[in-house]
Amino acid sequence: MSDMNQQMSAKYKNNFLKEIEEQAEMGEWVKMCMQCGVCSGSCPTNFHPGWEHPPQELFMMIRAGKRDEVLDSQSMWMCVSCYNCYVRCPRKVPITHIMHGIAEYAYRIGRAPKNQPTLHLSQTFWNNATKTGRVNEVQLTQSLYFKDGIMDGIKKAMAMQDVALGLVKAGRLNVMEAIGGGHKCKDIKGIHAMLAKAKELENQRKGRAA
Amino acid sequence: MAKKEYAFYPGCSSQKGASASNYLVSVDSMCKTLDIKMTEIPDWNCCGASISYAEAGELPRLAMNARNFALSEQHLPGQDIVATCAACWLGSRESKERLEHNNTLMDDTNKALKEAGLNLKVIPEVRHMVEVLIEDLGYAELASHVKKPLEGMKIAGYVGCQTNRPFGIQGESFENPMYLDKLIESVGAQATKFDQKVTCCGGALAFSEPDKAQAQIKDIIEAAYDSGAEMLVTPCPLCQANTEVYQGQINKKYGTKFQLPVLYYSQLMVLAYGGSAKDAGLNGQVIRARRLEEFAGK
Amino acid sequence: MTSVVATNQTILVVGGGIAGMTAALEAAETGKQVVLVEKNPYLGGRTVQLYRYFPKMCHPSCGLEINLRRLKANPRIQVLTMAEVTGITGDKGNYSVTVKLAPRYVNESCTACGECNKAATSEVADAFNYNLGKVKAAYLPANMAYPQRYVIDGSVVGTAEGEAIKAACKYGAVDLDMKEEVVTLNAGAIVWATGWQPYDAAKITPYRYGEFKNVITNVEFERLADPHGPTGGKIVRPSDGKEAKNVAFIQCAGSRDENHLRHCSRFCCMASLKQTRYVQEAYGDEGKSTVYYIDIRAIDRFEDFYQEVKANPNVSFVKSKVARISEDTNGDPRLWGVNTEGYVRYSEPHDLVVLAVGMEPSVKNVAIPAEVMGDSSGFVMADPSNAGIFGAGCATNALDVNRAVQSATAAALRAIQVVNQVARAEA
Amino acid sequence: MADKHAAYICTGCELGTRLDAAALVKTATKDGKIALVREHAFLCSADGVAMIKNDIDNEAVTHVAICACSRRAKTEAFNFPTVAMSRGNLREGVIWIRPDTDEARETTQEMAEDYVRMACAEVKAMKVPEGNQNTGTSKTLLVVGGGMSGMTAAVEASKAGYKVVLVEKTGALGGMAAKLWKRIPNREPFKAPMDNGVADLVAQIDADANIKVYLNAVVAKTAGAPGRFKADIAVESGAVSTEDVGAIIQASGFTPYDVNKLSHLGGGQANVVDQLGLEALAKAANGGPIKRADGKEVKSVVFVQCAGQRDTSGEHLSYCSGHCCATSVKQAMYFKDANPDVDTVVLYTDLRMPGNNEDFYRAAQNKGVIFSKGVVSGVSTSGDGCKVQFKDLILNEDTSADADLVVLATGMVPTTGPDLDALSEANRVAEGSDEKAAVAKEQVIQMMSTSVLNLDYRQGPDMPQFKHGFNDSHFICFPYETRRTAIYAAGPTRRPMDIAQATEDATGAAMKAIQAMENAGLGKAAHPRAGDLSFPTARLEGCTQCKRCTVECPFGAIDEDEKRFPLFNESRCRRCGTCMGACPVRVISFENYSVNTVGAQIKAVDIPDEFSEKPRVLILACENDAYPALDMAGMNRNEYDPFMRVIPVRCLGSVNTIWITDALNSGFDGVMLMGCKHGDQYQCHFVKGSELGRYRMSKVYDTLKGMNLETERLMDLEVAITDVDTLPKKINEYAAKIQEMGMSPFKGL
Repeated sequence: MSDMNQQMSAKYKNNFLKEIEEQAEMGEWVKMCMQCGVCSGSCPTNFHPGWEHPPQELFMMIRAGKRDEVLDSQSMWMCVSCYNCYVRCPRKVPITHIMHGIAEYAYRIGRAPKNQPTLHLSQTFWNNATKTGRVNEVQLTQSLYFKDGIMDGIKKAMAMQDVALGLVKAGRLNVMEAIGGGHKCKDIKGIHAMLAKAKELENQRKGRAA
Repeated sequence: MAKKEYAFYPGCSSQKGASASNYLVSVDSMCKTLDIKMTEIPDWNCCGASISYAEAGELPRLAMNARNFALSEQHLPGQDIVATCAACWLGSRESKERLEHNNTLMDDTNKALKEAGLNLKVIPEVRHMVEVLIEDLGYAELASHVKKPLEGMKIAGYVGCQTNRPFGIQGESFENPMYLDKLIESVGAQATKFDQKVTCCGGALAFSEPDKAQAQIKDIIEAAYDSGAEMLVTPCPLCQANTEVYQGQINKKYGTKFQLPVLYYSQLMVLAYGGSAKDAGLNGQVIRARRLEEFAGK
Repeated sequence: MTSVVATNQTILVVGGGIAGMTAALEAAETGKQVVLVEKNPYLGGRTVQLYRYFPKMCHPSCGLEINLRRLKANPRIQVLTMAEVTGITGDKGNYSVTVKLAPRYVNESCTACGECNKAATSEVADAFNYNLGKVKAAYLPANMAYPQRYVIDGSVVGTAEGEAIKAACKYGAVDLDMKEEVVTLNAGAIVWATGWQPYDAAKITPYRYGEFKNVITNVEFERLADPHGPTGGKIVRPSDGKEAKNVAFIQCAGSRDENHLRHCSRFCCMASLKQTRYVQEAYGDEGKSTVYYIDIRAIDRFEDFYQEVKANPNVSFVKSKVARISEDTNGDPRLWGVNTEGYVRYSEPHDLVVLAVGMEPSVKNVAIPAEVMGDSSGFVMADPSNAGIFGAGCATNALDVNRAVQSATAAALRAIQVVNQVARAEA
Repeated sequence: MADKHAAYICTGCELGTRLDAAALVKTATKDGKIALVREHAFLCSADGVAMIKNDIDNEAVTHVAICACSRRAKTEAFNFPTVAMSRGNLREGVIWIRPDTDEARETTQEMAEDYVRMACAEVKAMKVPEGNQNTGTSKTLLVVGGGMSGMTAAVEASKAGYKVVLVEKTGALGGMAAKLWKRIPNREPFKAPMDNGVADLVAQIDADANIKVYLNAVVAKTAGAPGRFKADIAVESGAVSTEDVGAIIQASGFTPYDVNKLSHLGGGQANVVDQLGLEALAKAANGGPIKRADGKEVKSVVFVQCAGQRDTSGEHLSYCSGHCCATSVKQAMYFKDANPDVDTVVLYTDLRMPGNNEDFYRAAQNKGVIFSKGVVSGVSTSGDGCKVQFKDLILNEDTSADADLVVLATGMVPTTGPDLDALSEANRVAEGSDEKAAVAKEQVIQMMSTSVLNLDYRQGPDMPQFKHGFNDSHFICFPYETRRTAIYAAGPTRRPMDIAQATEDATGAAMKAIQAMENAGLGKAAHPRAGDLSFPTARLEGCTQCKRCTVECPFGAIDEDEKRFPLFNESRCRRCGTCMGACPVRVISFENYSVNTVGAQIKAVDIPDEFSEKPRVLILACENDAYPALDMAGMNRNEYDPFMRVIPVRCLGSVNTIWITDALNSGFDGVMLMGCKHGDQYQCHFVKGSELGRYRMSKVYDTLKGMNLETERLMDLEVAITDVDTLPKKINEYAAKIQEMGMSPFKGL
């Protein structure tokens, strides 16, 4: 476990709700849930085939102080950002964002599950997008397939080759991008400086040591 | 002078050679017909999409979107930003809303923007291409340009999530939005009664949780067939890609025989407006839209 | 021309539902002059569209009969039906009120013999039955309708059918030349008792009301259960007439929801509990009800009723706000959601779904033509700045019938306080 | 002035074509022995009404029989308050329930002729009620209880111009509300607790010359009747003053359920309080941090909802007290408002926050109050505080929470005085001389000591209780109905409620009380026969002092005088006629409703001989529900048997057995009684009328046996007003049964 985890745990003592309220994006809404369950029933992935803890249950667990169970959970990583829960919530709780927020926080303090595929996707995507300011789809795909090593990557790539081939044939996957071609912003430097500053400010605001 | 002018935010997937490049091709042709002038925001950057939440955190994502706003206001002052991609539109709109309602975030964002030599005061309106079509032009206007109605074609309008929730198109319900059906009908085709029109395609989780996503995609394609549709049409690049490219995988896994072309609304419009297969970007289909190709050839 | 006798000691009661009738009767039985204005062609409001009351399972028409007898026996109340207040000027103790009267096309000579109904050939929507059925263009809205006088729908005016209807009346009661008129009357105090409207279920889009025929509202279900309703009291589903033996009740359909009605409508839990009895009554042990709820709000001694229903093995309770409804190919609405007690996913088909829609104050849509304080839900709030205008019944809060009557009784006193003051000042 | 009778036969609405009007005129003249009989083609028209008015004004007609439509129809037209009037129901009761066929013509005509005879006979037996002269005219309202409800009732009545006597048991006004630090908000914004409002109301009362306040006082005795009550008010010092009052509001409030009975929830433990206990702590804190009795500042608190309420075991309260969810929300805010870091947890099973209280709930969540759906199994002492064991129903696990303080949301127990049934039973036992009697005597003394009103009524010292000891009305449509005329309950003595509801309730009760005083002074009846000027009188010379009338009166209107004769208190009377139905020697009657007005109608029916194959069945139908149902059956053209003869009665309770035996003796083949539901879910508007009527009828079966008649010749049917379609079917089934049984052997005797 990371230092950050211990640091935060110590900071908030037993008040996990407060920790989420201050640390997770839109976490201050968790207390507003009235346990109607419309979010849990609205989640498409909750029926294919289901989460360990749907949103409303996660909220109750947060209020019950179940820090480990929540932070270690795979559940919030199942969010597909479809916003069904968000628009149906009778308390207008921004559930989609809270799911993202809890996941992000768990990751930030080193509690995200090992090899969480959606986390890996998120990392890969953001790093890919911010490297040049724009997404390089081929490199993105590559890094996704090869996240578990070369052999696994080849296996996956083989399995997906019809998908990729189809796109290539249709002119929608530019292999040149794999070797550094593709689109990029002009002011890459400015973007990087901007992001560094943003990150710094966010850490400051949330009382997280950089 | 063009009738309408907008600041265009094409987004990463619409770039040349990218997964939605055919979308951009058709949008270009469509706008030409409709006399809509779209000027690309100079040096625009990625919106971050929903999926970047874990790595990016809140403020960096806001900063990315704010940069686009600042550039747009700087170079194309007073123009609405128009996005063709659902994720770009949503990411930008969400950022706009949050920045406008939270001064702390706005201040911090401007501090970050300063590092890129920019400053944000006014955030332009952020709109989806479909909004422009419906609200600024209207169905009647759209229909008036039809030269070759897509008569007899049965099409399922697949709205998906992010053009629909949480903002949606004004006047439409989250559960049964009709705008896509109306667009289909305004070009002379028939919109089928399709009960999975707002089911999620799995979004980015098509990569990370393929089994879950493909189970959902299967439901969508199945329902489209059940509705009698011969093709699916969508306003979202990710919906388009997910529902199109995984059909083969799903066939293998579930023993289905899916081969349903998936198109963008703009492609239909270009064809109905008399454009060629190339104008419509039909060469960009992974599952070829044979009927449309024939139609375009006539 | 309609003539109304009223002075600054008259109490005007707006709305002839149970709250308005109560306020009018209580004031009149205390010796006050009352003008009672009702929008519908008949008195009784929403309550008379109910089949039974909770928790007694008795019939609203029973109390209506008593109230109508009180009314018939009391010369101090003047009733204006098909009437709406369009303007209020003046102040406490001396209001001038304009009332718009829509033409009924039938005058007081009507004997309710029904010959006009026989002569009518066209049909119009049956508003009394929430448009679930049709009535002939000359109709008596309901058995208990008071005034006991037919109504002729404006659509036949100027047609051959209209003439035939007119000719059928031997008593000269049909007057197709009747025009909308506006009367102005004086009043010392005003009781605003315009009641409520069922929340528009179509706005709760995940439930697909209006698209799926077998998704109906609680107020419509009352009409289905009523032997004088559109199905003759048979609980069958609208899509195919199949017996609805497996009925789902969705609570808080619109209520307690920031996207719809912010308040809790109070009556809907009890109404659904009551309606499970209808299912039981119709189909015995074959009739199954499932109540999907957030909290069961069976307040005070209504708890007894809840416990009784809970003990019925044919009724089950699921703590869940239903997420959405889809439709199976056989027309069964399928409910999707999660039972939050222990996290159990469900995807359950039912024969019929009843949405327990909440109360929206009518004042929200039909504004009071005077400055009156409203709360965030649009209910009339008691406030000194309202001067001589007093809310009563469901115009003031989400209330059950019993509490609405209490509220109306209190409102009658508040109005009497004003006119008594006027009387003392003038004495 | 001499009686002059007139009958009017209407031939409109097809009466003229379906019936032989000339024959009806003849019937009225010959059989009805009516001097003035007129026929009119449209009797309810302005012309028809003018004709009748002219007869009244210029022909000195005093009694009018209208033979047209139902008494429920065209009431505006047939409105002649100065004369006695009967209505022969030829339309809804005859032509609309019979087919228009040649075969039916004869029996339909016979039916109509009988109704003409009945209307004539009835009106001749009627008098125009003159109104009771024995009325009191006090317009002073007595309010018992100086809490929020009582104070509100007093202030509202005073605002309407009435004098009030306000009696409070303790040394100060304010009641339970005064013990509250703050109250649940009753108006926007529903975001925070608000001032309890007591001081304001007390100041208003102090400044109001119309309101006379007795503190440290109780009502020692209440005698008299509406409009002329005499209330003895005993003050702690021993002084007793008698106040003349016209009506009474009982606002005696509640006590919290004894928390010591909830030992399983920690009741009795040092750090466990009930909601009122918490209010005391909050008052002491005066907006600062709330401290326990031992002085420790509370850093964590758990609220246990439904403590000893909604109990299915039978041990505690089975009902919900309605306010306690909102009260706990409010109290949790006390903590959060003083210090947001205090852990506040509310454990509930159903959070009941109706109306815009939902907003109050949201506000509490927003302030950080945590709500958990859970069932508490126990509260124990743990370290310096408490441990609350509960099952979390959402997370589906047994768990616990530690708290410095536990608040139990206990219920309201109404202060309503002794249960009259239990008291009367104790009184009965006490009359003996055994050991049990001695115990019962003690019981009686104890029970009487709890009386709130000490009514000097034969039927007991307080209002009859409804459910769970509350004084509520059983009627949905008529929440203020009580069984003691001009005495109304307000506030939590009626039903569990919060302050907002109590003030509304008290205002309504004041309305009813004022109305009752006004009408008592005019000799007019109270609900449901509001305005009725008739009242029961008794020919005491025929009275056998059987006491049935005094015992059976549902409203406690009849006492007994020194000579054990019934003493009628007319202004307590609701005019249901139960006394009349009860009287075995038939000495009780109303001017317009008597043994004779109905008896004469029964006698007026033409009974064909036993070979005619035309039986006759008498239907006595409750005018409130059964008669309207029959009427609507007619409106819907639901046919029924032509041998029925229907007479509406005020209530089944008013049915005297003589009517049944007379009918059967005179050759009726059957009698149907149609009354409202009785029992726990009674529908009778006179509460006990239909039950008493039915009980009485059960005795008639013995009489039938004595007459050698089949008991089936008397049929008792429970009818609801909605039985519009089913009632005709039941009538026809009964008619078939009578046919099967054969004609009565008593015909022509």
